[in-house]
Amino acid sequence: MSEFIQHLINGISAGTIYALVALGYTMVYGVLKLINFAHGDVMMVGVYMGYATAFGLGRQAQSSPWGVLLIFVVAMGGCALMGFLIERFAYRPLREKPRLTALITAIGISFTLSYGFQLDIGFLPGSAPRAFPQIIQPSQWFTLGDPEFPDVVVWNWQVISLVLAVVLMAGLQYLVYGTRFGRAMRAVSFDHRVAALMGIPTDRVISVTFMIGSALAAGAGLLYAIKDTSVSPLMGLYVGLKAFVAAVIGGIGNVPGAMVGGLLLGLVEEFVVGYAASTWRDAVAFGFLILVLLVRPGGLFGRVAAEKV
Amino acid sequence: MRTASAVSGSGSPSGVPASLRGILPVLVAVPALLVLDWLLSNSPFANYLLSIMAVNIILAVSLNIVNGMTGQFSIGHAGFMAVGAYLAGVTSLALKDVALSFLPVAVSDQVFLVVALLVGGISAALAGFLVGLPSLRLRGDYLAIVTLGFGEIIRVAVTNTEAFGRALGLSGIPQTSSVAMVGFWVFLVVLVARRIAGSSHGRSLWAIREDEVAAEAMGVNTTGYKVRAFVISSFFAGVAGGLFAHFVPIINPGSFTFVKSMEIVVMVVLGGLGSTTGAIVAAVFLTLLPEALRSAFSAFGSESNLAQQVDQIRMPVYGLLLVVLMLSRPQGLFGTKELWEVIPRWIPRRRKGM
Amino acid sequence: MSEAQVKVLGARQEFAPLLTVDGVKVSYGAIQALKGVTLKVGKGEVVALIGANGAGKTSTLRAVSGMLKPVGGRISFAGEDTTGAKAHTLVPRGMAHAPEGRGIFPNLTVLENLELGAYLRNDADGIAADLEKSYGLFPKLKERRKQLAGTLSGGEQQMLAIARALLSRPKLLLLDEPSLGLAPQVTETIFRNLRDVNAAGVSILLVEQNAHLALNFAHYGYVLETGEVVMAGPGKALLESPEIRKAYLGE
Amino acid sequence: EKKTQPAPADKGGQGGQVAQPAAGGATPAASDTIVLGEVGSLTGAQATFGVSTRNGVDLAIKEANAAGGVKGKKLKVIVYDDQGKPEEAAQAVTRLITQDKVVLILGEVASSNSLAMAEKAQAAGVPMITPSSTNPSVTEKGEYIFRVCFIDPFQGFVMAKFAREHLKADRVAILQDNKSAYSIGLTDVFTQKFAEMGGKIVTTQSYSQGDTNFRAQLTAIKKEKPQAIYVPGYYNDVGIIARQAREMGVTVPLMGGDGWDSEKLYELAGNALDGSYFSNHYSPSNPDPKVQKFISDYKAAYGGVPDALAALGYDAAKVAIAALERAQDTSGPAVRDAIAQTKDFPGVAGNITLDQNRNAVKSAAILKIGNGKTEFVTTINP
Amino acid sequence: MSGPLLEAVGVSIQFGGLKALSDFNLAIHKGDLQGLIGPNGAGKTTAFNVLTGVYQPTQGEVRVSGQRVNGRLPHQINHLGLARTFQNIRLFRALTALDNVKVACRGQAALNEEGLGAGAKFRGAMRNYRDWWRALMLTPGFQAEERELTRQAEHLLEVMGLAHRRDEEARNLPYGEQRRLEIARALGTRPKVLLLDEPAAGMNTREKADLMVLIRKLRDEFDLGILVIEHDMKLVMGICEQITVLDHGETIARGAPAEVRSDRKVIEAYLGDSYLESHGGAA
Ligand SMILES: Nc1ncnc2c1ncn2[C@@H]1O[C@H](COP(=O)(O)OP(=O)(O)OP(=O)(O)O)[C@@H](O)[C@H]1O
Ligand SMILES: Nc1ncnc2c1ncn2[C@@H]1O[C@H](COP(=O)(O)OP(=O)(O)OP(=O)(O)O)[C@@H](O)[C@H]1O
Ligand SMILES: CC(C)C[C@H](N)C(=O)O
Ligand SMILES: [Mg+2]
Ligand SMILES: [Mg+2]
Repeated sequence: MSEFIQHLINGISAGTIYALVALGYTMVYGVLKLINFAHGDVMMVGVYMGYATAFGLGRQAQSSPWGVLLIFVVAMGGCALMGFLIERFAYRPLREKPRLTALITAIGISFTLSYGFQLDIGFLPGSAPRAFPQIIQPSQWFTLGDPEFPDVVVWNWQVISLVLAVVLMAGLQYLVYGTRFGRAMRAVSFDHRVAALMGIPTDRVISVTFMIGSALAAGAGLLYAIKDTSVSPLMGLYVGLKAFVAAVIGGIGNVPGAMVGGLLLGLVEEFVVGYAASTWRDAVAFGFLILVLLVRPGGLFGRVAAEKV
Repeated sequence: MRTASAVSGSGSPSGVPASLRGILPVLVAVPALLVLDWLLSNSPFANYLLSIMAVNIILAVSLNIVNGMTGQFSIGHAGFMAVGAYLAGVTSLALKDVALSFLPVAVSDQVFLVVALLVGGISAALAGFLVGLPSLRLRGDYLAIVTLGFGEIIRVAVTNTEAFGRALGLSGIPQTSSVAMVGFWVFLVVLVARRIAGSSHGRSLWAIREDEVAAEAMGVNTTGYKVRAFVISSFFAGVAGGLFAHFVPIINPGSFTFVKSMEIVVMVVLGGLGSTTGAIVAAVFLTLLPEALRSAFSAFGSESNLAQQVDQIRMPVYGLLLVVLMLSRPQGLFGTKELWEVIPRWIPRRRKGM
Repeated sequence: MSEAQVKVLGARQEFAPLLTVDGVKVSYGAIQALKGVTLKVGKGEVVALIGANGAGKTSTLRAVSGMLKPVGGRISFAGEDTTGAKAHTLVPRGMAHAPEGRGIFPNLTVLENLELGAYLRNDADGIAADLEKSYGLFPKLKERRKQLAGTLSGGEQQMLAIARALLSRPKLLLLDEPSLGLAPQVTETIFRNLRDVNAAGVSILLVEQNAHLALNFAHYGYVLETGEVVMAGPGKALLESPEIRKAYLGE
Repeated sequence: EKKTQPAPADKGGQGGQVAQPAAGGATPAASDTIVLGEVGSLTGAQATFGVSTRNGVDLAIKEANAAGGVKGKKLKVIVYDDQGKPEEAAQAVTRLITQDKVVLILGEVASSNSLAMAEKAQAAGVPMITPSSTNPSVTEKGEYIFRVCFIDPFQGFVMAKFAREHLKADRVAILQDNKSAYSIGLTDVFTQKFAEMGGKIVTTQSYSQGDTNFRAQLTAIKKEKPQAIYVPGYYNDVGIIARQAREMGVTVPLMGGDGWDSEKLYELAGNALDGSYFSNHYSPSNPDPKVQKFISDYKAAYGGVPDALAALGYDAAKVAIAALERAQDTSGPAVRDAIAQTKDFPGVAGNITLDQNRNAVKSAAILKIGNGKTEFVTTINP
Repeated sequence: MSGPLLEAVGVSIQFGGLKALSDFNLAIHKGDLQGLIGPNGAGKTTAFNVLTGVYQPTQGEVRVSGQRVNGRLPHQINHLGLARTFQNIRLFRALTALDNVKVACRGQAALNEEGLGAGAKFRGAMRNYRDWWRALMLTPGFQAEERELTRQAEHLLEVMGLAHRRDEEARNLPYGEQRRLEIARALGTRPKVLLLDEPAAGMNTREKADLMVLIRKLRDEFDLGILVIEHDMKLVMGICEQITVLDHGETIARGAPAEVRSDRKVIEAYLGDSYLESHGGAA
């Protein structure tokens, strides 16, 4: 039983991260209909920014509340800027072009970042993974069984991540559906030319969306690095893919969908490993995705665009 | 998109009798390939590079049938390639010690190679059918992610199969592929792609790409055509995988990841969606690019420590080049057109019939 | 340049200037859609733009509303030079454009579409009042305000597009074939309502295939042919011109 | 019908003849330099392996050149990246042989890639030495293929024996990297040997390299209450595994193989690995002056303590240089014969004697981790 | 005269709570020229969609050439002889005008073997494989057939006055020509019944007049039954022999133009009171 509970906790904790990364994915997709393949890599760069900041702060300062805040601000701000630049120079010129072309530049950016960060020239970190500092001092938030060697542990950062994810999701949901800016985002996503006729500054809306998405990626990446204690140039590739799957399961473009998709994916993976065959984890994860899509072609929460003939 | 009417265009301007037009390319290509093979027999590196390039061309041209012509966005092509590679590989390993006594060893080897390739191709086609069928309910990016998922599932399945050597992969597959053989399959896939394009089948695929509802209303069996596009495309991906297995000394699951699938998609888009020649040119270009960067960078020499790292730089540079290329030619090299429509004077019109 | 070739029929009623389009050229790649269009719309004036398919009517509206960047010529609106200005910067200055193809947001509800029309406005009460007004103009929309706009019938979508444009409280309303696909009764209603809109001081630049309807409705009309204005004059005068009757009214 | 297959030796002989003009047919530059080739994964998931090896090789070559080169000629190494993919490795090695006309090839680390290279090198009759590929099948490709490390069956046996005899463990769990042939190979050997010695494998769990979340596997392992966990993976994964294991209250020692060896392991794991063991080719704490000199030279040139891959890269290059010194000329067969004669060669990762299967017969060191350092525990001989 | 080519019996369809079409009945015979009118949102396009298999009726039955087609796919229904155009033009935008029509054209062999039975299905499948093979081998027969298709398509372009646009991409055609190209494309499928959804939308008065002539000509030349949706009363009243009026999915009137025009319900729901005054005289 305790084992089951532990798996449940693990699954939620892993799913939280998928969900957080998926939120940014879904948001950018929602507005641009662009599978931003570089999203995971932007996240990776954000984590390195946080890493460098923590390094600069030193052991003491990095785990003080202000230190943590600074790390998050630097990483998220840096990524927002990077997201802005990527959108401005790699995606915007292609906005009127077939959607696939922007996908290719996204892949190009993804390659550039993930391979570029493997170099050990100048400030680049090199291919070896690095231990990410414990900026949130781990403490047991909840235990079950023998307090010395507990059967089940819930750590403080797991709780923090989950709360943060839920808050962010709610915030995003409100942003998209409850604010004027959100309405503008949705209008831009359907037709940015007509949106401009409503007085919506489309370029700015898209830039801001990208910046929010990238900042979210950085934040998610930091929580991810705290959770799994390391950072490496290829981390974006794997997490990005999983987050994308999570977003699609939930219905891509849909904010609560990303959250639910992330959690589901985390749980499915956890339980496959725990109770079935760990070697089949990725296959089952994708199988689950396919199953969901066959039953609901627009994802769990998505609706297939109404097409009137 | 003038290509469809090109073949069927009125009459036969080339002066080749109608009865010969079907077979003529084969009559030209086969001897040409044999000569090429003979010319290159002493340069293994050129052989290897050409083979890799050819496999990429087959992959790009075949993916183009689904992505470019039919407008269905598939990004799991490496999975079908894997199916072909492994099944062809296993077949060849099983037939390794057998020979057809009435044939010279070299010829008998080639016969078995073709058998293995067909096994690989047909298995991949079957996989394509299985993927295509349920996926057809899905549109656009949802279809894409499902194909990607199927690709990954195939990879995991291979990784977990003892008979496929698990993570180590299969080695010892007879290296019987040759420039002539890969060249022949390149020729075949191009021929098939072009002839589909020149027939009512090609037009039906394009119609689906342009507007599925209208295509259906105009009597196009969209489901059927989409499945067929998938099947044909995966067949050739399987053959490409089979060929791959017969000149790369070892195949393992690491060669068939979604990154490989993405590379193929990049070739197709860079060449121009729907353009067969575009896919070819892009495949050639993107295969040679890393090698060219390598040559360029090794010109720095290898004395300093920095120069030693130079080979690492080519991958980020490759990524940046993709961005630059796409920004400068967003519609792909040739758009949806073919080489001879873009550069009309290069190639006389009659080549269109191919 | 084209000025010289324009055949003008009759004198124009005086209005204070609002929009001036002067020798505007527009290209789509190699295709030159407008070869130098010159026209004016006054404050409170209704101007109709008629012409055959592909004459460049839509392109003219797009250039005016900032959806397209002209490659030549000048446009000024409400006293400012707006040549090449971005579309969203023109809306606060009083421009509203109900584009060809309607441009409704299919996955938003009817209400959300309407609210987007008032995107730049902050007066909640005023918006609410205007919403009611639009529902008054188009009762169908009220019935369906919770429905996704993409599933509306063609005519309903057209009503939505016009109502949405009006919600920004424009000085100048650009309408691209508002009667397209509408039942005769609805067309009639719409034009009656547009009359009211105009009476409230909104200028209208109207593109219509139904020349009869448009010229009857407009104070002044321009005839566009292959990217150039070839004829101009008061609506009634154009209606009576034998050339127009032959070319556009099929008589 | 059975095909009369050419005997492997016969095949190699042909290859040798083909290769001769390549190796001997000196390009102008070749008159005063001898060109060697190296292939490694400088990018991709296993980039650190390639980078370490390259540094080790580089160091050896620099030393040799400083000492006057080989037979008065300077040595030069051309290094190509294979991104960790076998087809790229095959392509790179083909390029080295036919374009760059190298006389000898060093690499790869990962056995899958070495296998791909070995096939090409063998066919062309160009000798190849892999520093650290431990899968037995690599050198089985033919008589041009050598290695300067031990093989997996030995390494797996060593750890099984250690677990049984030294740790007195009856119940061991395994956490293997399903994407790595190396990891699977060790798992298989360990499983078999450990059972033969009377132990019980309580569960075998898998992950894929590059994963960073191992909590599911660890929860499943924890349930079985093993006395030790065998984790034959690469250091970058192991470091994280160790941390998460401790975090989840799994306190038993972990055991691993040479894939653990990297300075980065201790950085990643913190002190989570204290009290864990792994088998390795060498121990940096070995007081042998030759080893200590290597370590300090390496530190000076590249920073950081060299790991086993750097040491083996260094050794492989040294063996190659010595063989080139001995060989009559730089033709494939001559160099091959010279390499084959390697006997009691004093490498930093142990003395190297190549057996008739072209494998190094070496003992394995068992190292214990404590406080971010390794401590030599014992040597287990073949 | 034989039975109707197209028949709807008691057809209803519902979207969520909205009854878009209820108890809809219709019969089109060879040579018929009928109109379908009604206010916006009355369900006219929906009726087309149900007839052509885009939507499945929740009740009732649709028959094409005497065969029940409920549950059939649009392309199967099309093969039975029913073709349509779309209210929002749906051409294959990147294809040339000629290719647009050629997509719809099928060889004689294909036409001969159509039906819904298992046998026909099997024969169809076999023919399809043979077709692929012939295309891949570029057999003389295939080449001849392609030439024949081209000729057919060219002929249709000519009939629709689009011959000069043969090699133009559809998206570059002016609106009115796009509408006509849609008709040409529909004719390519060799229909027995043609459904036109607002063919005159976006045309000016003169073009509409030309279109009226054209529609009549098509009916006669191709022996078609035609059903037109149109809001232009001049056109509908001018060419249709029978008109069905829908409102809120219900059929509120049916009859000759003169009857429908003076039907109180139709005037209330659709034409508007002023219609009689302004248009009454004209028609
Ligand atoms: N996006 C475009 N790309 C290329 N050419 C275009 C585009 N839009 C319009 N054109 C061309 O520009 C010319 C003018 O088109 P425009 O749409 O302005 O005409 P219009 O008068 O509005 O015609 P219609 O009555 O058909 O709406 C036409 O020849 C048309 O083919
Ligand atoms: N797919 C759908 N989902 C929901 N409602 C739909 C759908 N298709 C049509 N409707 C509704 O059914 C009603 C009838 O629509 P339809 O398009 O048939 O009208 P119409 O008679 O063609 O009108 P118009 O003359 O304006 O084109 C409309 O109210 C429309 O909103
Ligand atoms: C880095 C090493 C652990 C590599 C391993 N010996 C192999 O053969 O793959
Ligand atoms: Mg227009
Ligand atoms: Mg309609």
